[in-house]
Amino acid sequence: MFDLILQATYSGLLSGGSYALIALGLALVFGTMRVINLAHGEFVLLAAYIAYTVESQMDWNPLLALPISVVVVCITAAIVYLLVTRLDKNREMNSLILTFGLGVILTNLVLFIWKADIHSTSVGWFQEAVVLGPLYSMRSELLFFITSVVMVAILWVWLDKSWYGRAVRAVSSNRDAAKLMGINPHVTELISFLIAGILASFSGVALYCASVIQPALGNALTIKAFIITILAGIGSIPGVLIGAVLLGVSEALTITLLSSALQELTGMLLLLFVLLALPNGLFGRAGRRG
Amino acid sequence: MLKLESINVRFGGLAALQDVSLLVDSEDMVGLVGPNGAGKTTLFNVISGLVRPTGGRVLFNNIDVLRKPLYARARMGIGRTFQIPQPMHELTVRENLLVAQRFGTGSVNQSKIDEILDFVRLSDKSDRNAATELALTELKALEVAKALAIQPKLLLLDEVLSGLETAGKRQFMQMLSDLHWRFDVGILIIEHDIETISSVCKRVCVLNFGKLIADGTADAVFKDPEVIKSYTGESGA
Amino acid sequence: MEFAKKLAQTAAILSLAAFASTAVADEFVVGSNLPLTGPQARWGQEVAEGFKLATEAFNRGSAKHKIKLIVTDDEGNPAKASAAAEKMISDGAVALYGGFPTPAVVGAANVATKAGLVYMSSGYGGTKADFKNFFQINAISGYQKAIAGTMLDMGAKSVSLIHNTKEGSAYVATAVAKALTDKGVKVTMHPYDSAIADFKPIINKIKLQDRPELISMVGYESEYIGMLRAAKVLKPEVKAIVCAYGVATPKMMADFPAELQNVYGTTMLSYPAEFATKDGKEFAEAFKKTFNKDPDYLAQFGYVSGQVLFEAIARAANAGTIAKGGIAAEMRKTDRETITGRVTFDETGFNPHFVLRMGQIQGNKIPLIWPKEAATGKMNFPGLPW
Amino acid sequence: MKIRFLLPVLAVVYLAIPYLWGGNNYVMSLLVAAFIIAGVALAWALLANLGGMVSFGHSAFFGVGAYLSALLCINYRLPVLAGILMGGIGAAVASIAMLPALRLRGPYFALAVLAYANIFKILAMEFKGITEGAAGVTNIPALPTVMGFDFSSKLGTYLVIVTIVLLFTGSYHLIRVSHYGAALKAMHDSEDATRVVGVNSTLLKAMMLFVSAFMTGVVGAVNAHYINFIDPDYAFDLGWTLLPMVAVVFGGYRTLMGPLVGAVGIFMLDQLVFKALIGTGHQIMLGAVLAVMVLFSPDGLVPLIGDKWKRIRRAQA
Repeated sequence: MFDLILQATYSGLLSGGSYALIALGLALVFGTMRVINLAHGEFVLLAAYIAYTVESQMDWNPLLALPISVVVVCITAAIVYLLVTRLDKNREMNSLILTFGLGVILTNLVLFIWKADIHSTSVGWFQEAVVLGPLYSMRSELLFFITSVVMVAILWVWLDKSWYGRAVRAVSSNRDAAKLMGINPHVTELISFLIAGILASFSGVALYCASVIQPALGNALTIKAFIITILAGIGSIPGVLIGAVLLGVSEALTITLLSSALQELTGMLLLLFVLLALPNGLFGRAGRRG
Repeated sequence: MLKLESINVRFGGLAALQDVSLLVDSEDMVGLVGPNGAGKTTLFNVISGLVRPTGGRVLFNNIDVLRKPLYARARMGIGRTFQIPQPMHELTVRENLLVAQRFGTGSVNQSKIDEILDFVRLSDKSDRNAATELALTELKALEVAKALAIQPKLLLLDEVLSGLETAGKRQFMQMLSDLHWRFDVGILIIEHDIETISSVCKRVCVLNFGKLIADGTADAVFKDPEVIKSYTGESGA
Repeated sequence: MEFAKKLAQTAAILSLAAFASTAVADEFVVGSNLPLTGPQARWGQEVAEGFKLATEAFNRGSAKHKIKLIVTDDEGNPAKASAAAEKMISDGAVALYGGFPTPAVVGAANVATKAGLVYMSSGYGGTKADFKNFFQINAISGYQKAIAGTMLDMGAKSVSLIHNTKEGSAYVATAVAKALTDKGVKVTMHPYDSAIADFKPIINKIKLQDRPELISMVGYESEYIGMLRAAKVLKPEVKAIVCAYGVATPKMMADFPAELQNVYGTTMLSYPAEFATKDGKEFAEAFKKTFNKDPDYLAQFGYVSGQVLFEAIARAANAGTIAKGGIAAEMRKTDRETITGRVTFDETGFNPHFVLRMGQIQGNKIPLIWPKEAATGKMNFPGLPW
Repeated sequence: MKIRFLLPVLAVVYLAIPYLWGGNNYVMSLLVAAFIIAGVALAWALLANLGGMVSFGHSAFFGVGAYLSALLCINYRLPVLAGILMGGIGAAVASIAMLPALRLRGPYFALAVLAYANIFKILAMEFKGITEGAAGVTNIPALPTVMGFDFSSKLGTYLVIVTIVLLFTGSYHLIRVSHYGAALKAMHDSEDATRVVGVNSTLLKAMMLFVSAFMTGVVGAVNAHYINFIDPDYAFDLGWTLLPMVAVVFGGYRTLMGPLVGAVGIFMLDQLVFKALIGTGHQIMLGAVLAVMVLFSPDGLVPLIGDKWKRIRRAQA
């Protein structure tokens, strides 16, 4: 039993890491603009399909797809940003509807271009086992996890120390005051969208290397990222990692201790608990959501 | 009618109100003065239910209302206005009063509404959109009218005169002095301007840094050295 | 007198009906509602290809009767399937054929039943259908027979069964579990929701707690890959991995050669297709020529369903009974060998002879290894992907 | 709803459409499907417009209504119409579980309700003893034949669902013009101001949630008796939330007729035009419609047409 719990915790930790990388971009945009980008999962999916194309068409290692997917996804992110800023009325709600619609368009574009078949990398190296004592994982999962932790750290330090980071935080806490301080909120918001695009590219390529992709996946990714953002609370970058790991571990433990059919239920109950009992998420800045 | 017993409110480390006790009777018209940030509006928020105090009791007609939500206190007869007028959006002036009357008293009485509209001189504006089509004086009048529509026993008026030019102010002051007897309501009024307050209220309370430093007739209060100090201190700052 | 009058009237009506049926005898409309878009699109398109091929084959082979095929996309949605069925019936369809998933089949079959038409399907996931003229050449029981049969022949005493909680998979898994338990095999079930991301906790539970001889998987393509990769990392000490539909296909084998080595999966065909019968060879060639790819088992279902249905229509047309429910009667009389095996229909409309075969991915081939009489290769047992 | 609008609508819906297409089962079945979505769209818009809450979880009410009515009619031989009513009541009761979420706003509320919908679906899957689990409920009794008229026919079902949707529209209208409607309208942008005059905003919001859940449950139940089959995936499909949302955005959620016009319009466009144009992936057009509407006419199509109409009238006068 102990072995089981140990492995489940480890697996949960690793999948939590992958959730975190997927959620990070969504959380950043939400923190900056209070806009939930429901097309974020499609950004990730797009990067994953670019990795597939690079591998299958050019016979390159899928990791080499990163520069291309960064360019493509960032352009897409910039377009989404420009459309979102066109909304003048009731932006919080209308941006949900707009980005949902854009997500539907992207999903169907992926379906047009790449068809409905499932894909995953054929580079066997990624699927080789890494055994650490009693703990088992795939190389790709560890890679995914480490990338995620590094990204969280970089973003955290960057937001904390850099001038842009300060501007982002200023805009997110008080847009008008930031303007008075000479910050152009449009630039900082665009930058956070572009960073979300870069993060989505990393997670997309990692996703392609670690698991199986299909066009319908985008939606599921967005919802997962959305849940983690809420668990973390607005504006908490390390909270994203911790919230994601919490979700991953509790899912894995549910499978081990209860039934595998109940994993989804655990995630949803966790979300409801945080929403209803912890008004600022696990680590969020104070700020009323109710 | 209203009895505050050692009210304390803290926002984080800041003590917004300290041990404030106060009695207001149904025949009273009490002025509440004090420099900016003294805690006047916070006190109103405590009475009407927008802020829950960290300590103390609020009794209204001998009932402890601290656990009662905003709307329930309104139904008991505590009406209030906001310093920055908050009309109910998307409704006309008349609808604003209708909603207040219907939910504040439980029934609708059109002639009463006409009477209030007439009193605050909004009769000819009754079909205007309250949020977008009124001037500031009219918005302030609507604030008072809304509060009257719930048939209050106690009326909390938060700087209804501020921001008005002289003519509007004079007209409003006339209205305020009539309010008391026309609607048979106890009044607690926040006002910045000492002259105004002493011309309308016989009794004045002074708040400074969250503490009630004086409570008495207007003449006596404004001769109190501590009060004078608090005001000059403010102007010197 | 009265009797003679009645007789004359009946004769007149009969001759009219016969005239009517000969007048349209050259062409019969058959409608097909399938999910050509939406989440079930891949299955719908495969089946549609097989059905189309059967139409062409029939029209080539029959001088007297022709089939005109209308295919409508129902997106797998019952309300749209119902509308599609109405549309095709109003366009003169004499019988309908359709789709996935079960709710969409029910939506269209209800309409057909009300109109008194035959409804044929390849995707009804239940064990018994409650429509009067419902027919299906494949049945859940076929999967159960192949999966449970293979595992029993392997002599397994304990099995861990991982399955998706969705309707079709849950049905198959429950049936397999029952068949195995009846023979004294210890079965542990591990249902999972489609939202699952990592199968390692499940596989590890199997490895450390169940310690079975065999693992069986019933789910969808991407999930099989996830399960197999997790198993490859944890390496539970089992002898074989036996899967249901969607694994033993040429496409999956080409895309995931490393993951699927030695894995078993239900199928109808070996790969490269080795058809023993003339029928089968014709089908495989024609399919390759028309669609430029190898047929999979869903295409076969579509093809055989078409064959059986069109022949019944032709027989009913010859007998002049199309307007009087003759197609259903002829369908019930069906008894023929097809490329999916013998087809007859029992009173519930399912084919009691339907059995899937079990294939095993060996190198770049998928020989059939179960049942013995259909086997085209030797079983690698014990055999695992790692 | 003013009489001069009501009469033509009634005439079209009850006379013109049955007269023109009553015998055409294809058109009727498309209309039934469209009005089912319209019913949910109306309930969704009521919650969004009056309650100020955007829900991602209406599939929960749809599914509960469908399951409750189906199971009551099968296991307890309840008449279908009573079952449908119970389906609505059941959905309203189920919405009690969501009351804690009323404290949340905007995306937080939307996500919380989505979580509830997922939980309901998993429960339907797991409580096999009651719901038959993944296998689904078969043989759900059809709408009855009353005085010789078969309401399970396409025309019959059309009349039933249209009547229900119009009754709901009427109730929505009555709520909207009542004092409750005024208070709810005021709450959106000035909640404190509304509460200090005695409005119990939480209670009002809860009532709107009940009403919306009831309506959605009734429509879900009608659909179950129309299709005669439900399983958790179908009855709790997220599509039962998303498609009505698209319809509402398309038609406009501030107006009474917006959800109806939007649902019927978008469904027919999708089925008859988009599908014919692109086939695979025609949902892309739905996404595009959503994006374009939100960007260029966030209040939807009905107000847009209304404005145009007024301008033309003014120009003529």
